[in-house]
Parts: sequence; C-alpha cells; structure tokens
Amino acid sequence: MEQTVTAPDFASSPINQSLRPEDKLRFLREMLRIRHFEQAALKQYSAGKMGGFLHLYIGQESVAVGTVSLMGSHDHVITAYRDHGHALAVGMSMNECMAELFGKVTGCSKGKGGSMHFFAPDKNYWGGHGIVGGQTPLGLGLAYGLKYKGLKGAALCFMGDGAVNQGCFYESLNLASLWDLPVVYIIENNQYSMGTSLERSSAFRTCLAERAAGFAIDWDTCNGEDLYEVRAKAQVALDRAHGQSRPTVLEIETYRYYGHSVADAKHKIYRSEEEIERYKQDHDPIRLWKARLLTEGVLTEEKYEELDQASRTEANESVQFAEESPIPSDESITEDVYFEVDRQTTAGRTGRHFFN
Amino acid sequence: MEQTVTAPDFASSPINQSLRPEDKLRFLREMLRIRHFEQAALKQYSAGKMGGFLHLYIGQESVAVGTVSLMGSHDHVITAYRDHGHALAVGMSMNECMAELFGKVTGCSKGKGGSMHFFAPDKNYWGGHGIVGGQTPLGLGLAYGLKYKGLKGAALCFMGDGAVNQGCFYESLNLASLWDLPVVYIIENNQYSMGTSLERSSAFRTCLAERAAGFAIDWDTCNGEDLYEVRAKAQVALDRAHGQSRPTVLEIETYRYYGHSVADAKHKIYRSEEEIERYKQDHDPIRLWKARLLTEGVLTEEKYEELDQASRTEANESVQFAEESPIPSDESITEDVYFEVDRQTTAGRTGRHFFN
Amino acid sequence: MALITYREALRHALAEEIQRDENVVILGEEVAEYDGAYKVTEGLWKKFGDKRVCDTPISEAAFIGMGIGASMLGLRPVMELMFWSFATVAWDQIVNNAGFVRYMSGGLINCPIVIRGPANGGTNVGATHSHTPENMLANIPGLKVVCPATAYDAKGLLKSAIRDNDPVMFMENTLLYGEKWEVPEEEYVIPLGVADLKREGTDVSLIAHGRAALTALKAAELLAAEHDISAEVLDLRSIRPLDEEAILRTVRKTHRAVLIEENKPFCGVDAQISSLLMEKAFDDLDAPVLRISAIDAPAIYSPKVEVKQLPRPTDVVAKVLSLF
Amino acid sequence: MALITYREALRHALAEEIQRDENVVILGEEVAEYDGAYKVTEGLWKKFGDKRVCDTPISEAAFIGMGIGASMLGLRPVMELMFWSFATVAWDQIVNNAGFVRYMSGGLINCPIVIRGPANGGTNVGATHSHTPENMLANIPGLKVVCPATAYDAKGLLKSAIRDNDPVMFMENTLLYGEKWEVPEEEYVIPLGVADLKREGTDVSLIAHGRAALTALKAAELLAAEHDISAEVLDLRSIRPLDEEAILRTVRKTHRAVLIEENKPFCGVDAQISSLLMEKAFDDLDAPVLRISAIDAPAIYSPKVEVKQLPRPTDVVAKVLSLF
Ligand SMILES: Cc1ncc(C[n+]2csc(CCOP(=O)(O)OP(=O)(O)O)c2C)c(N)n1
Ligand SMILES: Cc1ncc(C[n+]2csc(CCOP(=O)(O)OP(=O)(O)O)c2C)c(N)n1
Ligand SMILES: [Mg+2]
Ligand SMILES: [Mg+2]
Repeated sequence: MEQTVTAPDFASSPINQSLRPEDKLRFLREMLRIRHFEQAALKQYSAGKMGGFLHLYIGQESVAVGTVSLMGSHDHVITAYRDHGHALAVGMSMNECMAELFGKVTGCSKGKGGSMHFFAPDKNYWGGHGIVGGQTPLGLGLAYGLKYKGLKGAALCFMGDGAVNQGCFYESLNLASLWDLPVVYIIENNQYSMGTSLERSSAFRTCLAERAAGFAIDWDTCNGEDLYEVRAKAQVALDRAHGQSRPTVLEIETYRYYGHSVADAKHKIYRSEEEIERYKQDHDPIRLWKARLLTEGVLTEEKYEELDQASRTEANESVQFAEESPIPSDESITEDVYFEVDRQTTAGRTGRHFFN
Repeated sequence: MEQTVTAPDFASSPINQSLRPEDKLRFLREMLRIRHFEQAALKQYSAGKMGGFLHLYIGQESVAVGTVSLMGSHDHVITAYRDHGHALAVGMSMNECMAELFGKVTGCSKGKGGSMHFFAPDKNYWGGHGIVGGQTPLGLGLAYGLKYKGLKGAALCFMGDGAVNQGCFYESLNLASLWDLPVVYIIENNQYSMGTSLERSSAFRTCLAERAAGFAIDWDTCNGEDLYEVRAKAQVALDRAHGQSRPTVLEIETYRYYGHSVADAKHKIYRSEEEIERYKQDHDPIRLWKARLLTEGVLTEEKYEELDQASRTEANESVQFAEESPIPSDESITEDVYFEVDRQTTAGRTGRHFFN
Repeated sequence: MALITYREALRHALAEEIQRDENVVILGEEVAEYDGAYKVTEGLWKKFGDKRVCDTPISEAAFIGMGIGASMLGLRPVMELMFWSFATVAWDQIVNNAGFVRYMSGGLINCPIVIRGPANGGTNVGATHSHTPENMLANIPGLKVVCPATAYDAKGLLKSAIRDNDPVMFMENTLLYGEKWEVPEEEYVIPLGVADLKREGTDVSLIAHGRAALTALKAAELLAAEHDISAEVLDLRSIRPLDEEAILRTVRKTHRAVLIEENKPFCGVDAQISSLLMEKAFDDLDAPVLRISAIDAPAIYSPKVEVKQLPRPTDVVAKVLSLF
Repeated sequence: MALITYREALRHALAEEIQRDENVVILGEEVAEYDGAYKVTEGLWKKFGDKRVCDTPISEAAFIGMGIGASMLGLRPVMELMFWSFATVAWDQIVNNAGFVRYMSGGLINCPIVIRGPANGGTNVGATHSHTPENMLANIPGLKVVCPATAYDAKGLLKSAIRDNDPVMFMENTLLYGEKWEVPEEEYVIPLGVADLKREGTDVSLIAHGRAALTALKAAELLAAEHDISAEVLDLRSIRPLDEEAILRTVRKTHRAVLIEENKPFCGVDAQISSLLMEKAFDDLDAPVLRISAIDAPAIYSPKVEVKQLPRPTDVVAKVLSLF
C-alpha cells in the first residue's frame, strides 16, 4: 500500500454513501456497547468474579463493528480468543456474554467455553478459538461449506498479527486460492502479540498481508481507526468473495489499549505509556467516529451521552444478570460432549462413552 | 524470474569456471552412481528383496550432485523421503545404502530406517524424512545450530513441490528471515506430488519460490537439467548464507522418470508417456552433462563407458553386499531408542524404559 | 453373500452414503483422480464427480480443519488421511476443533465428520508411517474411535460413522485392504459401541481390536488344535464408545483374559481394558489379565524383523499358556 | 534450606544449567524480554543475554522443530511451550522427529532436547488450554516424560532432564508455580525414573504424579485424621522411565492401591499403572486397584465447576473408603 498524498475519504465510497443516519448511530452504539461491556467485565474480573483469561478488545472496536456491519445472511464470522467484540457486533446479548465470563449456565456456551470460546451459530458466529491460528482452517471450511451448498456468502476469519506465523494459515491460503473459496482473512494488526512487537515476530516486506501475494491472493491494508475505511475495504473483499468466489487478505491497523490479557502486567514495559496515550488521544475509533458524526451533523453531544449511558446501563445490567444466574450443575460437566449422548439417540445409548 | 532473450551460459559463472576436468568427471560419476544404484534397487525391489516404499530419484540427479558439490565442511544437508540421491552425493557408500534398503544390519540405519530414512551425520547428512515438509524446521535448526556455534556454514534443506503446502515451511521461512539464519530451501520441483500436478496442488503467481518474497527472503528459480546452472544458482544462495547469514528459497525445475514410488502404478495415467519420453530425450541431466563434457573435450565416449560401467559394477556389488549381510537381531528392535539405555549410563539403568 | 475385500467394503459404504446424503463429501490427498493411494475410493470420482470426491494438496492441518469447519455448517465430510500417521500434522484440528467444539459451545455446534485412513504397522514403512493413535484419540472426550477388523465390520461401521453426528476417527489397516470376507448384498449398519464375539470359548478370553483380532482368532485355533484350550475372541471394533458389557461378559465367563493390540504398550488401549477389568471384574479373575502389544520401540523398517515386532498368533498362544 | 517457589526452583535449574554448559539455550514465546508468560524465566534474559535466552514467534511447529534440528548438531535446547496444550501444533516434530530420529538413524543421531511448560487443568482456561498429554507422549518409545509435583523435585528433575541425552518432555503446573517448598542451596539432581515415597503408610497406597500427588498427600492426612487409615503416597515423578519397583514395593506392602491423576481416564497414565499392577502384583492385591481421574469431559471453563472436575482430596478419601 503506497502512501497517497491526499488520503482518500472513504465516507464517499458507495457502501458508506448509502448509509442512513440511524445506521451510523448504530455503529456508534455497537462500538460503545463493546467498550462498556468490556470495561464492566474488567471490573468484575478484578473483583474475582471470573477465572482464566480476559483478553480485551478495547481500542479495536471499529474493526469488528465495521466489518460485521457489512454481513448479509450468508456471511459468517470466526475469530480467535479476543472474541467479545465480534460476538457483540454480530448481535449477541451482553447478558449471555457476561454470564459466560462468570461461568454461568445462562452463558452463551453454558459456562463451558469462557472468554476465549464464545459461539452463536444462529448469528453466523463460529467462535472464539483459543489456539492461535486455529480458526484459519475452520474459516476456510465455512467458506468451503458455503460454496458446496451454492450459497452466495463469505467467511470472515479474523486473526492477530502474531497468528500469521502459524503454518496452517498458509496451508489455508493455498487452498482458498486454489479452490476459489470465499474467505476473507482479516489480520487485526494491533502491533503486538503478547509482549512481542510486530518487528520482533515477523519478517515481511511492506506488510503482513503481502504474504498473500505469493498465493495469488488479493490483499490490502487498511487504517482501522476509521470506520468508513474499514467498511470500504472490507466491502471490496466481500464483493470479491460474493462475486468471484475469491479470497482476500485484509490487514487492518489497529491498537489494543489494555494488556494482552488482564493478567499482562508488563504491557506498559514492552510499549511506552506515551504510545498508548497517543493512540487513545489521536486514534481512538470511537472518538474519531463521534467527531466525524458530530461534523456530519448526524450526532449531537446529547445523543452521544444517551448512547453512551445506554450501553453502560446494559453492561451493568448484564453484570447483574450474570451474578444472579446459576452455575452449571456438576452433572453438566459431561453434557454437551457428544450429540448422540445428549439426545439419547440409539447411538448415544450404545456402548460406554465416559470412563470415570 | 523473467525469461531473458539469450539464456546465460552458467558454465562461465565463477564457481564453474574454476572447475577442473576431474571435477566435471566426478559429477558425471556421481550422477551415474545415483542412477545405477537406483536401477539396481528397483530390480531388487521388484524381486521382493525389500519392503515398504521405494521413491526413486532418477531424472533429478543433477540437483543433488550439483548442490552437494558446493558443500564445504560446515555445510549440511537434509531432505525428504526421496533421499537416495542426496545420500550418495554426500559420499555415502552404495553398500550401506543398499543394505539399508534390504533391511540389513549393515545398512546406514542398521535396517531401522529404510528407504525414506537414510542418515549420515558424519557426512553432514541429516536424513531422510518421511513426513512431507517435516524436514523444513529441522533444516532451520541446523542453520540455527551453525549460527549459534559461530560456524560459517549453511543448511541445504531439500523439499518437493508438494511439500510447499505444509504449514511448517512458512513458519520456518519467517524464522529464517527474522533471525538471519543460513538456510537454503531447495524446492525440487518435479511437477508432481504423487499423482497431483503442480497446478492442481498449488496456487502461486509465477512460481512457488516467489512465496518467499512475502517473508523478505531472496528467491530464484533454476533449470535443473543443467548442472552448471544448478551450481551457479546454488552458489549464490550459499554465498548469501555464508556471507550474510541470510536464507534463500531456490526452486529447481526437474523431473522424475519413475512413479512417485515404485508402487505407483498410475504414473503413466496422470502424466503422458510422451511427457516422460520428452524429458528423457531432451532434458536428461546425465545425457546433457555428458554431451556438454564431450563438447568441452573433457570426456570421451570410452571414458563415459568406463564411468558408467564402474557405477553399474559398484551397484551390483552393493546388491551382493546387502544380500549377504545379516538381518538385525530380534533384540535390536529395542536398541537405538534411548541413548542412555544403549550406553548403559546411570540414567539408562534407572527406571523402566520399555513396557513389554 | 459375496466375498469382497475390506477395501471394497469401505468403498461400497462410501458410495452408498454419498448417494444417500447430499451432504456427504469425500476429501483427501489423491482420493479422486488417482483413485486413492490405497484405492479405497477407486472409481468414486468418476462416478460422483468433482464436487463429491475431491483431491486436496498435502495440507492436512488445513484440509482437516476445513472439513471440520464445513461440518459445523452441516456438511458430512469424510476425510481421508493417506495414513493416520499424518494426523500428527493435524493434531490440533482433530483434538481441539473436532474434539472440543461441541463442548466449548455448550452444545450449539456439532461436528459430524469422519476422518478415516489406515493406522497400522507391519508394512515396513518405518516409524514415521506406522502410527496407531487409537489410544491417544480415544483419550479425548468428544471423539469417537473405531477400528474394524473385517470387511463386514468395516462396511457396517463406516456407514454408522458417517451417519453419526459426532466426530468419528475411523482406523483401517493396509494389511487388510486386500483380504476378503463375506458381506451381504443388502444394506446393513453396525452400531458403534458394540463389540463382536468372533469366536466362542470357555477357557480364556482373547480381547483385541483391529488386525489383532484376527491374530487372536488364529491363536484361538492353535490353542484349540494344539493345546485343547477353548479361547473366546472378542473384537472390540469400537474403542470409544466401548462395549464394556461385552468385555465383562466374556471375562465373567472364562475368568481369564489376554489382551492383544498392535499399539505400543504404554497407555495403549489395552491398558484401559486391563484397568477396567481390574476395577469391575477383579473377583471374576482366576489369573491376572495379561497384555501383548507391539514390541516397545518405534516401528523398525527391516521387513523380516518388523513382522516380529507385532503380536503374532504364537505370541498369543505362549501368553495364554502362561496363564494355565 | 530455603523455602522457594516451584517457579523459582525451575528458574534456578535453568540458570545453573545455562552456566554449566554453553550449549544450553532457552527458546520459546515470551521467555526473554517478557520474562516468561508465567515468569519461570524471569531475569534470565537480562542475565544471560540474547544468545542464551531467546523469544520466538508463535510458530511452535517451526521452533520446536528448529530446537530438535539444533540438538542433532549438539546444542541442548530447553524449549518452553507457553502451555503444553500448544504441543498439538508441534505434534509431528515432537513425535516423529524428537521421538524417532535416533531410532531411524540406527543410533547415529541424538536429540538432547528438553521441552517444558505447564500441562494442567484447573485454571479455567477452557478445553483448548488444559491438556495433560503425559500419557500420549509416554506412549512414544524414544521420548521421556517427567511431571514434578514440588519445587524440590522440579529443580532436581529439570537439571537431570537438561543433562539427559534423550528428549525429555517436562510437564509443569501453573497451579504450583507459586507454591513453596524447601529446596537446598547446594546443587543436587534427581535422576529420572525414581519415584518418591512422599509419605509412608501401611493400609493403602496412593499412587499419583504431578499435582495429583499433592492431592494424595492431603487425602492421606484426612484418612489418618478422620478414618484412622494409614495411606502411603508414592509420587511417580517420572512417567517414562517409570519406577516400577517402587510401585510394586508399595503395593506389596499395603496390598491396596488407589491411583490418582488429573488426566482424562481413557488410556491415562494410571491405566498403565493399573495394568502393571494387574500383571505383576495380582496376588498381592487385597482389593481391586481403583482409579480417580479428571471427570471425563473436555475441561469446563466455569471456575466453580472446574474445581470439581479434577480429583480432590475428598474424592480420594471416598474412593479409599470404598476399598475397606
Ligand atoms: C498455538 C498457540 N501458541 C501460543 C498461544 C498463546 N498465545 C495466546 S494469544 C498470543 C498472542 C497472539 O497475538 P496476536 O495474534 O497478535 O493477537 P492479539 O492478542 O494481538 O489479538 C499467544 C502467544 C496460543 N494460544 N496458541
Ligand atoms: C504430512 C504427509 N502427508 C502426506 C504424505 C504422503 N506423501 C508422501 S510423498 C507425497 C508427495 C510429495 O510430493 P513432493 O513434495 O512434490 O515430492 P516428490 O515426491 O515429488 O519428490 C505424499 C502425499 C506424507 N508422507 N506426509
Ligand atoms: Mg496482535
Ligand atoms: Mg514433486
């Protein structure tokens, strides 16, 4: 991607021009929901209400909201463990998400998956995968399934800048290109994989996405702080998937404000406080979107406050919901292992399936 | 690689200009040794003297001989299961190789590895690996080890055109580039991975090696039928490894005359007899090298016959050697599993290591 | 009943299930145009075309993962691993995705996939190509594991596996592909989780799976002919689900058991069977349950020696005799 | 003796071995500049520099394979897997390369590598992050497997593992990193293949490894205090090589055994131990050997529930009581 002298204004790209004011406000609302949900989750995590890891998406909201906003009924999403943003963006309720974090039976995975493993197949959302890069062949499979079934859809497969160094991604690129599969690999390049900066983890020419070129796959980079640009560039990829059944690798520059996970005490050591502050001040996707909508006259400060407050309230209520929900029963430990057993089909009743 | 109007004559490249006549004859001899060894092996295989698979290298001899001819004392080789050519090129005896095929105790791996798993660490030859692509991280490790020890050497890691679709290769490319490791990945592109042609297995722009570009690795392609070209291009890679500790991916066009393995009954179905014949007639590396040396006045027909006959004899003698060698003892099944047990060190005598 | 090979039986099962369900698709290296490295899928590509029978590049992690992803969307992929040994490069996909996606999604996502191919030693292809991972994969709750020993079982079990809504790891044996058994013309299925009493006997139970079940049968003949010992042979067929009742039944009848498998001994399937008998048949046993596994070393290449690395009928006979 | 954490004990072992042998190098994700995801390697990069302590990209297959290749050349890499769960993506390298290269080369090539990291459930990180693959890897002849339960054991065993000339899979436990034990200041090593009798008793043998050994100790206390049962606790420490004699010794003393592990039951390590006792201690047993493993399902996330999925002291007590 060469630097053009005057950056194009992606507001004028067709996919953005057709937006109604309420759409634009909805995107704002979705970004605010992610942020407030996670801030509430962070607070509860610190209060010991959940276990395991909590990887916050805050700072990257425009990526999930922008891309997901383009999804039609046959488009599907799959991502890594930093999955709350995509989950909320596809329309999962804060309640089921917060309850999952609390390990409650009302959670989206009945308390079985936790933060890294959110799923909502009814919303075309296939998780939430804990093994770095592991979602990339699965995303390929979603695309393959769509093509097999003759559906005009795409699989949006999200991954981090560290995940590009897992080999199965390249195997997937080859297959996607060779078989013309409608998968869009979106590298959310937040510049760090845990405590390792991009330069320390990856060798590349101009960017990570360029690695796709060797597989004859189209690729692009994108400034993730601008929701318009995210939508415009992702739409190109979706069009390619829908129209030509061809894959794309889209690298979106973004930034996470918190540590790799909440347990990451060193995140102000491997990067400077100034760097974090600079992103918050100058590159925050919500702040920028708000400013943009204010300029466009679509938003007022009052309306912003209202949306902000509504998301806060929703988040707080989800905490209460999670808090009040029951924990899974002991018996539930061995439920949801086998379909056939759960349904008590003949297959499920034949032979011993569990060995305690 | 762009097609240049007049192909350069690699005979004039410095590494070839310095060759003495006896060097050139040695290369001929090495290629003939590989061919006759394998033809003898094929005959014995058909006679039921060995088991498992037998992947013949015939047609590709110039690649192993040309590249290995450049090796200095700190350069190392590792390859896949089609490993007889490299084994003989590094100086392994036909006897130990043939005996290995026969599963005899005098085999290079004492009859434990078989055709796919030849090794000679004393000759800087690290196998012989049966899992497609599996040698690529090991080759990286050899390069890493050299660098760690401060030795000016390179790891030549050979692989097939099908092996490029194993993910660990890309993980290795990233590491090689990121850490400046002196590894040379040599893709022996014989155009088929088993019954699958290159076009049916791989998506690429101009060639497979170009995939390296995305990792900021230098790459090149090479006409493998010309021993001079193989040496010239491989020397560039070796110089890069020795001088700058940088990796290279070098794709060498070549061709195998026999099936994927001897068991491959379909190899005249997935490719035409004419294609095979054309390669044998017009692109045979031995035939071409012979013609070249005749033209150069380095070789006479008599000398050729002498070399040819000597290799044949050596091969026949190796069959006899293998035939007469003993098979491994039953006890040897559990030898060579653990160093400590074999040496009966304290560690090897502590605790139970085997569970029959 | 027709006498057909194990290979043909598998092929018939595949063909029948492709015709029965439009979501069944066969994917793997060389399965289509090449007719399969071991010719299990011979003719299927010609008959059913590119969509239903499809060659993949040598990218097990990606294509197994792809099959899993597609199965989540409702396809029923039947993936061929040219060798189960190559599962080592798709281990993550098999274990974490196929094995756990249903659980981690609280039951929202199913994974009706079959992964099949040969898993055996004994063919002189060396340690890298001789894995028998049934024990490891049966360790994973969420996976099912099947190891048919005959053509009849192979066909009936493969059809069940394809119709099963959980991921089934289906392990065949290259040494059996060419062997023949009687197989009915009419359709039949064999449920997973049902062992097969392949021979009745009274003195000792030989419990085995896969090709070892045939070794046990041969041993039983020798025991009858040469030692007047009546051995019962139970073929587990399915490792997970496991037919525990059949195991207990035969041991409660004979009060002695020898377990035979071609896997390596440490934590092999028969370790589990032995511990099961320890726990649930302790008082029924007149003698300790003994095990015979492959000799505990990586698979040796040397053809004349490898044949001794795997349990042979005479090894079983000797072990049985040690019990009396 | 100083009271130090399991984490510190490991770190001391690493530091001592780095100083002792110039071929020892630590490689893994976040081991250097970040001081280790679990801080085991804290301070080592600062102390020993880039060459000896080195961060890798998230490429387990490549960097584990790289370590193996380097070990063939004589280096002694100590590779950290951030979690042993991530071994699933390097399975081929571990099994086929580390496990088999010596064998397939007829003993010409050694592989003195250590692969270490935590392998445990109980930390609410879900099924993908809670693998305990000691059973699977101990199945592979060519590999060694070690599971220390205390700081003392961790240090002494890690030093032996690094000096061992065979590949050692070293499995730690995140739940233990912060726990303290007495560890001598002076240098010591603990040989692989020697179990530790962590408590003497007369009525029943509790045999365990890893954190389950601590569970067994707590259970033994409860049994003594509340049920007047004297339990002996044997910590295997090393799974392969295995201290068979110690296992037989304790069972021949108490005549009863309960096996405890945090692995899933099917073909877990304790299946092997049970089958061993079946074969070699049948007549010494007054009761069947019983097993307690993790509840047989993928690791559940829910913190309040996961704690019940793993064996607890009260589970052990109940199981022991069922024997009397
Ligand atoms: C195979 C594997 N290796 C290591 C890890 C541990 N791990 C989890 S996230 C992570 C960093 C990933 O960074 P990136 O892909 O950039 O995603 P981000 O966290 O920035 O969203 C690591 C090393 C893992 N989960 N899986
Ligand atoms: C991981 C893995 N998958 C599949 C195989 C089976 N197999 C062995 S060789 C081969 C073809 C490899 O082709 P290529 O890399 O082009 O090498 P060539 O045989 O042409 O030398 C296949 C599919 C294997 N050994 N390992
Ligand atoms: Mg990142
Ligand atoms: Mg090839």
